[in-house]
Amino acid sequence: MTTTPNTNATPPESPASLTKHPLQVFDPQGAIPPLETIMKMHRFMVMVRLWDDRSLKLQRSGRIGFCVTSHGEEATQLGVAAALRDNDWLFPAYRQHGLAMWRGVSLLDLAAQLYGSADDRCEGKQMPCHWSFADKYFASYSSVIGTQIVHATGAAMAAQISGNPEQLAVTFFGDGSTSANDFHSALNLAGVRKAPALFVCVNNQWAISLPVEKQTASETIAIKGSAYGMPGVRVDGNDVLAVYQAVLAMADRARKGEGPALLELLTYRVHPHSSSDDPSRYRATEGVEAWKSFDPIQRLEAYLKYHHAMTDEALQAIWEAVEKEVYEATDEAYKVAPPAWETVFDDVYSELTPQLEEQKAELLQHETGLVLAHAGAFPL
Amino acid sequence: MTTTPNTNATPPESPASLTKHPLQVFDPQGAIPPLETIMKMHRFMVMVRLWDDRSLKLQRSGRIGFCVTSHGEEATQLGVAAALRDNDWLFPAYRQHGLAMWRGVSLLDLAAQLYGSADDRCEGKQMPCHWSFADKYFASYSSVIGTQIVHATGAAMAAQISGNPEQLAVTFFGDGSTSANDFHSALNLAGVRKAPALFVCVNNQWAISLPVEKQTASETIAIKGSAYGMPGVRVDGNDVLAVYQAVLAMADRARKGEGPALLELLTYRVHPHSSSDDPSRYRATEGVEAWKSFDPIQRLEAYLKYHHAMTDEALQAIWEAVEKEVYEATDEAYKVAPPAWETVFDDVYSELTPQLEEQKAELLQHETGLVLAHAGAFPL
Amino acid sequence: MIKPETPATVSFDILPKPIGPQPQREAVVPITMVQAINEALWQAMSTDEKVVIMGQDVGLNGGVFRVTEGLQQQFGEARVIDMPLSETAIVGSAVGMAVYGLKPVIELQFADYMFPAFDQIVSEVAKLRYRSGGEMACPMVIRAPYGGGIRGGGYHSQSPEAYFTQTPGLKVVIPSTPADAKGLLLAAIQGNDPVIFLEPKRIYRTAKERVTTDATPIEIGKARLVQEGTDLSVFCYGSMVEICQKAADKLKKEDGVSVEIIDLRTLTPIDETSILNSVRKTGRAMIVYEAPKTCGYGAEIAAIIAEKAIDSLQAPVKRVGGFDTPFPYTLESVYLPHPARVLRVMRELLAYN
Amino acid sequence: MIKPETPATVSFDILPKPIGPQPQREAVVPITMVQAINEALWQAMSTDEKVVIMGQDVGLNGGVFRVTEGLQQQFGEARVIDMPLSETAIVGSAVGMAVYGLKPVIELQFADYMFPAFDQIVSEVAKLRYRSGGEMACPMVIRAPYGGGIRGGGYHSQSPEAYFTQTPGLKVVIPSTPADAKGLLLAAIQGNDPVIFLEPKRIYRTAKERVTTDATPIEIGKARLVQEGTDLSVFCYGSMVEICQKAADKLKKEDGVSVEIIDLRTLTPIDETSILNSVRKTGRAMIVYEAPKTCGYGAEIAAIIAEKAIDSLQAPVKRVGGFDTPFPYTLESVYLPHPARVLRVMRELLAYN
Ligand SMILES: Cc1ncc(C[n+]2csc(CCOP(=O)(O)OP(=O)(O)O)c2C)c(N)n1
Ligand SMILES: Cc1ncc(C[n+]2csc(CCOP(=O)(O)OP(=O)(O)O)c2C)c(N)n1
Ligand SMILES: [Mg+2]
Ligand SMILES: [Mg+2]
Repeated sequence: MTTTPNTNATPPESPASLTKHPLQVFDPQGAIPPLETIMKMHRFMVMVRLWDDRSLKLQRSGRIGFCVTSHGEEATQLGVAAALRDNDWLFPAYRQHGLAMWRGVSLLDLAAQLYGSADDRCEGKQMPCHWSFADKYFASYSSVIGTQIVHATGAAMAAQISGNPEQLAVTFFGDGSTSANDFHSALNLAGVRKAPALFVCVNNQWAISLPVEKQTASETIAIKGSAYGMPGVRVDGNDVLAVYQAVLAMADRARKGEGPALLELLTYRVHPHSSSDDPSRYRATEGVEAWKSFDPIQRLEAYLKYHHAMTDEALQAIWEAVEKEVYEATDEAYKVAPPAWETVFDDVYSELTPQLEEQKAELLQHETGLVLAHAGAFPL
Repeated sequence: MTTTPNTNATPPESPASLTKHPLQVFDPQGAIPPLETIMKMHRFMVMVRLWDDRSLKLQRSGRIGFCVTSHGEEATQLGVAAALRDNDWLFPAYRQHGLAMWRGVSLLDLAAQLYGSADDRCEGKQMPCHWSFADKYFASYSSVIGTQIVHATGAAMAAQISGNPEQLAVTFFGDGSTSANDFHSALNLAGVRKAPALFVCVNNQWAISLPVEKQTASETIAIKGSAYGMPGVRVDGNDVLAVYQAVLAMADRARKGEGPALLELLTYRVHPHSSSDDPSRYRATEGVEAWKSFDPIQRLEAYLKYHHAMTDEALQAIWEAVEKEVYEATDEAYKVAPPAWETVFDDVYSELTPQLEEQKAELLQHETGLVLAHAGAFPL
Repeated sequence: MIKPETPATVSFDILPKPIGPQPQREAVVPITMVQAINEALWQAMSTDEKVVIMGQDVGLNGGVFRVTEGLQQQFGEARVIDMPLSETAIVGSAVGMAVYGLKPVIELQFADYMFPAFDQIVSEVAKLRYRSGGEMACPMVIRAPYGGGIRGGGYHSQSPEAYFTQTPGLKVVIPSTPADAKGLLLAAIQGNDPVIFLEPKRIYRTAKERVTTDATPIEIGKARLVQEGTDLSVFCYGSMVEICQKAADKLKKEDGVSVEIIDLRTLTPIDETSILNSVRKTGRAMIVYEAPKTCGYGAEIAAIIAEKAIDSLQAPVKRVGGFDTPFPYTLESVYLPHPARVLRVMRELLAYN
Repeated sequence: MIKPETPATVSFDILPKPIGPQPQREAVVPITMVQAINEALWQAMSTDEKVVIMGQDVGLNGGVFRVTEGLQQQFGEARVIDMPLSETAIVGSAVGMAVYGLKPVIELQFADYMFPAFDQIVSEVAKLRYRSGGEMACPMVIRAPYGGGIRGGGYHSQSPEAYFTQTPGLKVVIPSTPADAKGLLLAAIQGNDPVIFLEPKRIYRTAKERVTTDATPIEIGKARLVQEGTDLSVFCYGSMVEICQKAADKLKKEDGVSVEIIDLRTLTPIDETSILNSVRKTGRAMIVYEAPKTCGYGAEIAAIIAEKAIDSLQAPVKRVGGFDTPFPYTLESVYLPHPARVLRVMRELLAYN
């Protein structure tokens, strides 16, 4: 209670002390996926990394108001993505764009969302990084921590009810989100119904400024599964093949009707929480540096090189090609204008109500000539 | 998923199968409390039983609109009551009047609340059995399942902050309530803060018509403690000395600053959920009969007789004396008129707002002559 | 912008099918609101196998008010689901079900217990379509018995409609008769938007009327003219309709005055046309509702009149609501608008010059 | 009825004490609303050791808007508590703390995140005093930044005041200047009732003014006259005050018309007297707020005027609100009432005959 303000200077769990035996599969004897898949994972991990770097630059230069990045958490996205089927429903939070990329969402679509332009598939209704792509079974995330978790339970129950119990619903959330009401509701209900759902907790050890040990006193996140009658699996979240393995195993189980699982992917939030955050206020840099040396892309590349699957030059070429793609898409999408004013009334309901008709008519009649303030950064 | 409607005909856990080793202390070698305390527990368990019988009769005869009873769950109340200190805060639900009795709340006060009369310390603002007695550290329960659990965490944190870490906050809730948002929030926060709180789950195996195994898939309720970094203790809730022991142990721990605990008191809801419920719609009578033979009062009386602490006649005398008390109080309190109309405006705020002043003046000016509909039973 | 087609996600092979035909009844025999709602649910489930019922005690127990009686026996546990004690779980999982393609019809045990699900309702159900630019949506119906008059005290009697009418993305419907309950519920289930469907439990079984046996929906967005009148317009809904009728009857008898009563019935969208036409005709308006007066739904009706029909007004717009207090137990009949109070205010309005 | 005395439950031996004196500043140097609120918190904590601050990231991080900057360093972790990510836990535990005798001052990170705590706020905080017949109470302050104008999209921009103004048992306060923010917050913390204290984040740092250095509370329940006028009354609050001032300035300059602007400031209890006096003087009234128009707080003001000042009205009562949509991202400046829209409606009202 009366600890001094600086107790959290050391990161709660440094890479050297991954003691609670998380699953790891960087062993060529293991049933790892084909090299082709691993290469694809790698490419998309690089894409996420470069996308995030680019987003931050766009934010710093004022082209977009806000972004969230996932530096260091790429394996938690692509390891899961690769282990799922294409029609498994995803209920992500805001650091899971890697799954959209894997599923084939174009970088132009992603970029349009960052700008909230007329091409944005959310019609400029949501802030950057809150994308959704229904055709890719990539559901919409509000911003309200945790709500998506229980949506996943519902989708999984729906699959069961509709005679498709092999179709999973997979949701993502952070360590902080495990404190939310909806985490509890979701896992409890899924446990009772044996719903084909996977609950993926990306434990990056921080919720903005709160370290995970002030978030919950439970020994691990994984152990929380027992409260809901489901297995809890703790995985090295910077080991993309471990993530892949663990998801595959739990997915298999769920598809067979054996019920849901909780996966804890242990990683670290290397970047600030978002473009608005300043971590120097609340954490020391040691932890960050330690985890940087535990980088999931570097580890995967070391593996690929060790097994002579890739050379430094080939890797370099991938980074360059992807970077070009990212820049082209974000530059191209920037040219698109914002949505027309009257679209502000669309999609409240399936049709306009009389009240909305009236408000729309008033806007169109009186206010087309106005020049309104634009852009400006989200200050936090 | 496609089970037939009658799977819950057999009770989920019959007394014969109390297999998960709950704590039991009907053993004279154990550190049970002094005989005097046991006798007091017994007397109040009898009082709860007879109070409940009387309430049901008052409800059936139309004197009160509603009641909830705790037949068979008396040990969960008095076992806890006896193990606590008088200034430990209680945050009960609606089946814990035994604790109020133990703390010295008069039967007249309890009866006034049933009638919602002018003497009711809640001023007729709450439905029957939703009492509160701030002077006895017996907090007010709304009706909304689970909300009180997190209040207890707050009170325990307040004790800590205020330099009274030995003063506990003890909350009660049912098996059904463990699904509520507030259960999760409360235990998680208490775990993080090592707050001196005890979370007492009275697992009577039903939440209205829902049996506990459809409420949660967790193996026990006690195991849920691990999700919050606190011990979970499973106790035979019909064994008043076991309850006493377990609470004492966990209270001791909490007072020493070692943190909160979850206690699961396994019992059975012998009566209908409330005076409005008809269990024949959803459960067979076998379970009820089985648990009746496992009655906590009978078990305590058998113990007292076996150890020659009491005779049949002495026990008989207690039942008769208590019954007289109960009848006298409920008859006496019935004579009191309802609260004055204008009290409807009291205690919204610490003072009347201008809006309430106006509404009160209007009522007093215009409507004193009206004869309004009265009483009638709460239909569920 | 041309959007990618969302694939018909999957096949729907929903089990089990109904086990028997719907029970027959005589169309001429009046039925209660509970029966009418039960019938609407039965018919909706029979004609659309994607309709799923979820709630606490809705299965064998048939709901604490018996509204879902018999449905689980008929349609099976997969489609009539007894849920754990978490309104967040109920509403939140329904969002996922609706996204998947099912049509959830939720029963929350009391409207007072909508609050633990409030975030899911207001942040998710109401806004999913908007925030996804229309790519996703979660049409569903959230049913809950609301209002006082049954001695349920502060947590079994509240009228929370205004919390939802101020939330864009939700429709809010409150029937006041068995026939309306059936027709509006059918429309709500068939519609493409989320509907908060509040049922005045006080009149669940008190009033009976004839209700068509077939499944004809009643359009959402239209008020119902309860009785025509020329001297005063009264706007109300739910169990207050009957209270207003009683007051109007007395006024007719004793003062010979003709009151127009309009049951607003669908609170969102608002049927402004009916409201304004009536006020323009009578020149006097009052609104009766049982929620706390201040910032209740009646304020919106008064505001619309003040904004758009001020010239027609010959008197102030009056609201009769519950008091600005939590809902009391013993004194609930003092708290609730009763015919005498409504009558008094009617007379005040008519006397105004 | 004579009630038993509730014993002063326990001794309060709160640790740690402040570690240093409050930082001094020059009274003449204007400060921002963020600074003013920070100072109010600092002073409240210094004078009453039962005041405790709770919220997400309020400790070392000083809150995401830096409103609690420096407080944990000053008053310690026991009194400035970083809470887990559950608004239910924050508000619910504050109820227990208040029952125990402490005075919690909560920061919820955005008003949009009051919804996960909605049940605790509406069912518990608002009603504990009532339902216990006054034996218990939970005075506390729930602070939250609200409103748009910072490009925060649908879940960092909402204006939820009307959800709370219709909930008896709560007071609702919205300051529009640094000085008001300080004085009203001090009053809220000193008071005996729960207060929802919504802070217009859009003007957190944009406007500065001189604020007294001493801890003088401003009475809750009184509106503030922003500028006197004779031709039209404008009622507003929060960041809309400035918008209305801009429109009124232009109207003065271009049309020579004199507008009275009243900052409602405390939404519950309502200062009816100020509202009605102004309308009786000017004969024309409008309300400006950024929440969705329908069923927003402006409806109540319009209803009060329609109920009590109808004879003085020379024109309809107009509301300028946000649209009846969720809060958009890209088009937020189309959505929000802006001076030009306010000006147009002012002119419409003045032209009305
Ligand atoms: C209900 C709610 N409360 C607060 C916030 C503000 N907030 C946004 S992100 C965040 C931390 C989330 O932490 P975690 O779940 O661990 O995810 P991470 O950001 O680490 O990926 C908070 C508190 C919110 N969005 N929703
Ligand atoms: C939030 C909420 N939802 C639903 C209800 C209706 N309800 C009252 S008691 C109850 C069951 C409670 O079960 P449990 O927690 O096991 O307590 P028990 O009645 O068995 O003592 C329900 C669903 C309620 N009061 N509050
Ligand atoms: Mg995190
Ligand atoms: Mg129970």
